[in-house]
Amino acid sequence: MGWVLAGLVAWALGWLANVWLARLPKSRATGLAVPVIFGITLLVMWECFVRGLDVPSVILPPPSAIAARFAISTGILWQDFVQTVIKGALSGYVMGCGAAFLIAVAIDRFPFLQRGLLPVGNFVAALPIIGMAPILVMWFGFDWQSKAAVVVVMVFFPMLVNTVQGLQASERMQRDLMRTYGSSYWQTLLKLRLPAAMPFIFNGLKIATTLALIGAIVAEFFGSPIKGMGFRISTSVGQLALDLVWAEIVVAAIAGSAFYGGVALLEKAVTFWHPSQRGRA
Amino acid sequence: MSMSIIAARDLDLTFQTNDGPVHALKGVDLDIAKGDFVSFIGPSGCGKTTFLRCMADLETPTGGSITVNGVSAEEARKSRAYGYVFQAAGLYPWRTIGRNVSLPLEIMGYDKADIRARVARVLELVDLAGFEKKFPWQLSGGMQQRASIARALAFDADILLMDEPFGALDEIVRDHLNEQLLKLWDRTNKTIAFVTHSIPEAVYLSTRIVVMSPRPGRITDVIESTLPRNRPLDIRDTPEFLEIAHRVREGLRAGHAYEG
Amino acid sequence: MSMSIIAARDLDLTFQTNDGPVHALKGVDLDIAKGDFVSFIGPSGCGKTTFLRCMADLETPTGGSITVNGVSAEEARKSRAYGYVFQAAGLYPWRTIGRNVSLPLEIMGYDKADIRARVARVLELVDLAGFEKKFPWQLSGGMQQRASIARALAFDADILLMDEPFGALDEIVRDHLNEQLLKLWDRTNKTIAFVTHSIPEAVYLSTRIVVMSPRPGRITDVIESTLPRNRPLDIRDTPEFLEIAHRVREGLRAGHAYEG
Amino acid sequence: MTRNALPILTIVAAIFVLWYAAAVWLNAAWAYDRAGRAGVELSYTEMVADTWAQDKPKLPAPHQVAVELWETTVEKNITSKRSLIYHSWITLSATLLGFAMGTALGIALAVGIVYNRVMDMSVMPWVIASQTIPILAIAPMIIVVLNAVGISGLLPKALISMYLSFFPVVVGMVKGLRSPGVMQLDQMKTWNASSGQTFWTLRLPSSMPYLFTSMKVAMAASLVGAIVGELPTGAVAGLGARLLAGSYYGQTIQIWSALLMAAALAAVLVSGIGLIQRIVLKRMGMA
Amino acid sequence: DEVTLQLKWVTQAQFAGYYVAQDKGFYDEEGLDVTIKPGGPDIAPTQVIAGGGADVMVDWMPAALAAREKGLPLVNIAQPFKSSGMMLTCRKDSGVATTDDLPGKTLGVWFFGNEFPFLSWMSQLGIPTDGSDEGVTVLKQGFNVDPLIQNQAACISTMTYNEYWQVIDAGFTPEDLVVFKYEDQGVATLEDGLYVLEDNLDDPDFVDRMELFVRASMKGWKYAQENPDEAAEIVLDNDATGAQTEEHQKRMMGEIAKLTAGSNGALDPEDYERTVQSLLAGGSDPVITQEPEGAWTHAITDKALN
Ligand SMILES: Nc1ncnc2c1ncn2[C@@H]1O[C@H](COP(=O)(O)OP(=O)(O)OP(=O)(O)O)[C@@H](O)[C@H]1O
Ligand SMILES: Nc1ncnc2c1ncn2[C@@H]1O[C@H](COP(=O)(O)OP(=O)(O)OP(=O)(O)O)[C@@H](O)[C@H]1O
Ligand SMILES: Cc1ncc(C[n+]2csc(CCO)c2C)c(N)n1
Ligand SMILES: [Mg+2]
Ligand SMILES: [Mg+2]
Repeated sequence: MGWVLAGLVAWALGWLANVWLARLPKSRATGLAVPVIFGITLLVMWECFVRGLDVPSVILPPPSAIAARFAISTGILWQDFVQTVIKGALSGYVMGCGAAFLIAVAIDRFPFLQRGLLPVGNFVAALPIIGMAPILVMWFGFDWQSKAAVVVVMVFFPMLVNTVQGLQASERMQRDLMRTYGSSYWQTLLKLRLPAAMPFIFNGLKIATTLALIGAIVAEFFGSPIKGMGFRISTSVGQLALDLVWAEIVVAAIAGSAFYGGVALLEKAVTFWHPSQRGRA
Repeated sequence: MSMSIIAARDLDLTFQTNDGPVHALKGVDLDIAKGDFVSFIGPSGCGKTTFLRCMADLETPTGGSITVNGVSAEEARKSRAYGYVFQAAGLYPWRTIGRNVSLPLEIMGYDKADIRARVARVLELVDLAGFEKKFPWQLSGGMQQRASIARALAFDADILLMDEPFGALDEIVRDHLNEQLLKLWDRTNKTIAFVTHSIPEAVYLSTRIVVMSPRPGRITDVIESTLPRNRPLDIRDTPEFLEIAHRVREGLRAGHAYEG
Repeated sequence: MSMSIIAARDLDLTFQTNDGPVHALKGVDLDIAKGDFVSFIGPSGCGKTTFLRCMADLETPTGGSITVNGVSAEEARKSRAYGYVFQAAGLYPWRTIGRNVSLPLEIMGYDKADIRARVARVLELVDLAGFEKKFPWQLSGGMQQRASIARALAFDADILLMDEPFGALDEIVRDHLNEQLLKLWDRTNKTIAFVTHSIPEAVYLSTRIVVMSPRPGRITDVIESTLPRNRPLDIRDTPEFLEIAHRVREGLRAGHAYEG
Repeated sequence: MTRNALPILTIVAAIFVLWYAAAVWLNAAWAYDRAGRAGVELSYTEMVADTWAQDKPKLPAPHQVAVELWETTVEKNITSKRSLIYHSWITLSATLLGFAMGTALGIALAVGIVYNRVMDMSVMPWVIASQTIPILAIAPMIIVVLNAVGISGLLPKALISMYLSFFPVVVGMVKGLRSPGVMQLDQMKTWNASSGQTFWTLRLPSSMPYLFTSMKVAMAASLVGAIVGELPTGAVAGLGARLLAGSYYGQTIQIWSALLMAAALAAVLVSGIGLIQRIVLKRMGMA
Repeated sequence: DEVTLQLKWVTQAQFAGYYVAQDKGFYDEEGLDVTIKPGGPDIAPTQVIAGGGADVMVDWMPAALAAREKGLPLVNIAQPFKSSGMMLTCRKDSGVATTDDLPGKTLGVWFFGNEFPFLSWMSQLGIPTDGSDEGVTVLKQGFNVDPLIQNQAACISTMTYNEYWQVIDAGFTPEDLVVFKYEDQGVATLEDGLYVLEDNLDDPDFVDRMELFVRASMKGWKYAQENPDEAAEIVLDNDATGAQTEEHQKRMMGEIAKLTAGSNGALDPEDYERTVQSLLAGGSDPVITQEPEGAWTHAITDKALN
C-alpha cells in the first residue's frame, strides 16, 4: 500500500512541477525539463506500482531491474542496435521514403497514373506486414535485407499519401504566378510545389520514422540471424528474461525518439515559414 | 491601323458556381496596339481581373477569341511575353524578398550576376533596398505589394499586365511609382494593361481608358487620351486632364447602382 | 478634456528579425476621445498597422503603455470593445460570404433571427446582397474587401479599428462607402481609428489626421480638422478642405525620401 | 468513374503481366530442382506451366490466388470457418473499433498539445517513444494483462489497433490545428472568441486536409494492428490467423489470398475515407 | 468447476487428447468446464500462467525448468508424452551425412524457449553456435520449412509429426533428406507435459480440480490413440482458422500416437533425470545451472490414475 501511495504522490508532484515550469518563460531549459520530469514521474510511478501491487517480474519488471540489466548488457544491446536500426531500419527508411517520393511525383506528373496507380498503390501498400514479412524473408533471406524490405513496404504508404497531398497544397494564385512565367513543369515543381509540399512531406517522414523501427523489429520475428532487437525480444520473452526485453525496448525508444527528433529538427529548418512553425519561436 | 498586340473578339466568360452561372465577361471587343498604355476602370466585380486573366491565359474564355502578340494567349504565355502583377501580393513565404524577386529570373535562366544586378535595381526602384533578406510576413502590406511589382518588372517582358498594383500604397509613393512607370514605358515602349480604381491615376498614365460595367461584365466606354506622351506630375491640374477625368467619372457612374 | 477612449503613452515596439531589430514604433503618444474619427496616414511601412494592432491587443508593445476605454488593451479586447477590419480581407475559405459575416455574431452568441437580419443588412450596406452563398474565391478582390468590412460592422462595437478598408475599391464605391461610414459614425457616435493612403479620404472623414513617418515609426504631425461634423460629398471642393489636404500632403512629403 | 476505369485497368494489367513473369522467375528454381531430383528434363514451356501450377510456390500465380479467393469467399457459407468473409469480418470489426478509438485519442491528444503548454512540452516526446515500442513484442503482455483484469474478445485487439493508429492522427492534427495563419487567429482574438470557438470555427476547419490524410494512414495502421492483435489471442480467427496458419504450413496460396483480402479491405476503407474527404471538402468550398 | 488450459501451439492433433476429452464430454462427466486456449508464435504459455491467464499449461520441460530457475515455480503434474518428436532435418545435397559434417553449415533453430534442446545437444557435441569457422551458423527459423526448401539453411528443426511432412509434401522424398532424431542422439528432452504454479498446489480445492482434469484428459488421450481418425476430425472441428487440412491432421495424429504410447500420464522419474542431466550438461552455457527441486509431483497422477 505504501508503494502505491508513493506512486500517487510522485504523480501529483510531477504534475505540479510541470505546471509551474510551463508558466515560466519558454527557454531551452524548460523545454527540456518538462518532458524529462514527465518521464521521470512515469518511471517512478511504474516502479512504485509494480512493487506495491506485487506484479510478477515475468509480466512487468520494475524500471530499476531494467536499468540494471541494461548496464550489464550494453555489448549485446549495441550489436542488436547495429543489426536492426542501422542496417535494417535506416536503409529501408531511405529506400522506402525515396521510392514513395518518386512515385508520388510520378503520380502527380501523369494524371493517368494518378487515377490508375493511386488506388492500386493504396491497395498494395496496405498489405499487412504480418503477411508480408514471411514472404519477404523467403525472398530476401534471413539477414537485414529482408528487414529493410519490410520497412520499405511499411513506410511507403504514409509517405506516398502525404507527398501526393502536399503536392496539391499550393495556392491557386501561387500556381497562376508560375504559369505567367511560362514556367516548365519541373521548374514549378522545384520552386513552388515542393516547397509548398514540405509540411506534408515532413509529416510523412515523421510518421515513417517510428514505422521503420517497428517494421525492422517485427520482421525479425519471422526469421533472422541470431542477433537483432526483434530476435532478442522474442527469444527473451520465451526465456522469461523480461528485463532484457525491456532493455531492448528502451534502446528502441531512445533510437526512435532520436530519429524522430532529427527529422523534426530538419523540418523546423526547412519549413520555418509555415504558420505551425512560425507561431512558436 | 498598327498591329494589335492584344485583340479580344466577342469574348465571353461564364463561371459555374454552386448557385448558378456568373457572367463575368460578355461580348468584350478590344484592340490594344503596340506601345499602348490602357487602363481598365470599373466598379468592383465588373470583370477587370477576369479580363486581364484571359489575356494572361489564366482563364479560358467560354466564347469568342483572344490573341496576344498575334498568337493565342497560351502560346504568348509560354513564350513569356508578359509580366503580371496580381491584385494580392502572393509572395512565396519560404523565400526572402530578394529571392522572391529573383524567382522569375531563375526560371527564365538568367545568369547569376545578372540576377543580382536586376534584383538590386528593381528593389531600389520600389524603394525596398535593404529589405532583401526579410521574409514576406515581416513586411507591411504596402511593402509586400511593392515587392510583387518589383518581381514583375525584374525581367524584360514587352507586355505588362498589372492588376491594381498601387492599391495599397500611399499617395506620395504612388505618385513616385506612377512617374517611374511612365518613364519605363516611354523608354522601353512596352505595352501595358493596367487595372486601377483611381480616376486620376488612370487619366495620368493611359493613352486609352476602358470603362467597364458589371452583371454581365462588359465594356461601356473607351476614352482616348489627348494628353501628350511626356507627362509631368502637374499635368494633373490642367483643364484638359480634368476634362478627361470628368468623362471617365461620368462613364463610371453610369455603371453604378447608386445615384450619389 | 473629455475622457480618452484610447490613450497611448510613449509607445515603443521593436520586432526581432533574422537580420536585426526593426523599430516599428518609437515614442508614440496619442489620445483619442469618445466620438473621434482619427485617420492615420503615412508612407508604407511606417507602422500604421502595427499601431492599430497595439490598440487591438494583437501586438504587445515593448515599451510604454496603451489603454482602451480606460482599461488595458487586453481587457478591452476581452470585453469585445472594438471591431477590426484587416488590411487583407482574410475571409475563411471554407465559409460562404454570408457565413463569414455571421461568424463574429455566432461567436458572440447573437440569436439566429437577429444574425440573419444583421447579415442581410450589412451585406446590403456594402452592396453585396445576392452574394451570400458564394465562397470567397468566387469573388473579386474588391468584393472580398467589402465582405470583410461588412463582417466588422455586423456587431455593435463602440470602437472601430479599420486598416485601409477601402484600398481595393473604386472611387464611386469608395465615395458611397465613405458617406455610409460617416452617417453610421454620426448616428451611433462610434469612435473610429482609420488607416488610409488617400489624403482626400482622410480629410473628408476625420476629426483628426495623424501623420506618421518611418524608421523608426513615429507620429510627426496631428492635424485637427475644422470641417463641420455634417459633410456632404461636395465639401471636398471647398477651399477649407483643400487647405487641410495641403497641410496633410506637406506633412506626408516630409516623411518621404524622394523629393518628387 | 468510367474516367478512372481505363487507367486502373491498364495499371492492373501491367501488374498482372509483371506478376506472372515474377512467378516464373521465382518458381523456376524449384521446378528445375524437383525435375532434377526426379531425373526429368524440362522444356521451357513445361517449366513455365509448372511455375504457374505449383502447390506451394514461392510466388503463386494470380489465377491460383483468384481460384483460392473464389473458393473461400463465394463458394463457402459465410458462417463457415473456411470462409474468408467470416475471417475478414472478425478483423474488420476490430479494425473499425480500433480506428475509431485511435482517431478519437489522436485528436484529443492533439487538441491537448495545441492548447495546453504542459502537454505541448511533455507529451509529444513520450508519444513518439511509445510508437517505438515494438507492439508485437508487448501485444502478448497486453493481452495477458487485460485478460487478467477480465477484458477479452474484441477489445484487446481493438486496443492494439488503437495503439498503432493514434500516432499518425496526433502528428497530422498537431500540424493541422496549428496551420491557421497569424491573421486568421488575430481575427478570432479581436472577437475575443473562446478557445472552444476558435477550435470549432477556425482550427478544426483548417486542419481538415491534414486530418483526412492522417486518417487514411491511421486506417491502414489500424488494420495492421488488428491483424497483429489476432496473433497473441491464440490466432483463432481473423485474417491474421489465416496468414499465420498459412505461413506455418507454407501454404503460400492461402497467404496470398488472405493478404489480398486484407489489402482489399484496407483499400476499401481508405477509399471510403477519401470519399468522405471529397464530400466534406466540397461542402467546405475547398475542393 | 472451471479450468483454463493454455496450449503451447495452435490447434492441431498434437493436442488431440484435450480436444477429444472436451468433445466427448469427458470433462463434463467430471463436472469440469474447461476452456482450451490455443497458443501461437507469440504466446509464451509460461507468461500466460504467471499472469493468471490459465490454471494449467502444456509446455516442454526445458522451457518449464528454465522458467523455474528464473523464479517462476512451475511444477509438472502429468506427462502424457513419453518420447520426443524433435529432430534436425537436413538436405542430403548439402553434404550432411553425420553430425561431424555439421560444422560450417547453416542450421535453422526455433527460439522462443524452444532452443534449449538444440543448444544442449550442440554443447554435448562440442560444436560452437557462434557462427565461427569450426562452429555452425544458427538462424532463427520462422514458422515454416521454407529455409530448407529455399536452400537458405542446410538443416532445420522439425517435428516428426508436423514439419517433416511439410518437407515431404513440398516434393522432397525421404531419400533426399538426412534426419537426426533427438531420441536417437541421446539428447531427447521431455515434451508436452502439464504444468501448474507451485503455490496453487497448497490449495486442496485446486488439487482436486487438477485431479479431475488429468483423469479426463488422459481418457481423452486414450480415446484419441484408439480412434486417430475421429480424433483428427475433432481437432479440425475445433480449428477456428479453418486452415488445417484433414490429410495433414490425420497423419499428425498417427505420429502423435507413437509419442504418447508408453505413458499412462504419470511422469517417469528416469525420463525426468535424463532431461535434467542433458540440460545441465550444456558446457559453458548450460540451460539450467543447478539441479531443480520439487519440479514435479506424482500427487495428482497418483490419485487421478488409480
Ligand atoms: N473563380 C471564380 N468563380 C466564380 N465566380 C468568379 C470567380 N472569379 C470571379 N468570379 C466572379 O466574376 C465577377 C468578376 O470578377 P473580377 O475578379 O473579374 O472583378 P474585378 O473587376 O476585378 O473586381 P475588383 O475590382 O473588385 O477586383 C465577379 O462577380 C466574381 O464574383
Ligand atoms: N511580424 C513582423 N516581423 C518583423 N517585422 C515586422 C512585422 N510586422 C511588421 N514589421 C515591420 O514593421 C514596420 C511597420 O509595419 P506596418 O505593417 O505597421 O506598416 P504600415 O504602416 O501598416 O505599412 P502599409 O501602409 O504598407 O501597410 C515595417 O518595416 C515592417 O517591415
Ligand atoms: C515462433 C515459434 N516458436 C516455436 C516454434 C516451434 N514449436 C512450438 S510447439 C511446436 C509443435 C509443433 O507442431 C513447435 C514446432 C515455432 N515453430 N515457431
Ligand atoms: Mg480584381
Ligand atoms: Mg499596414
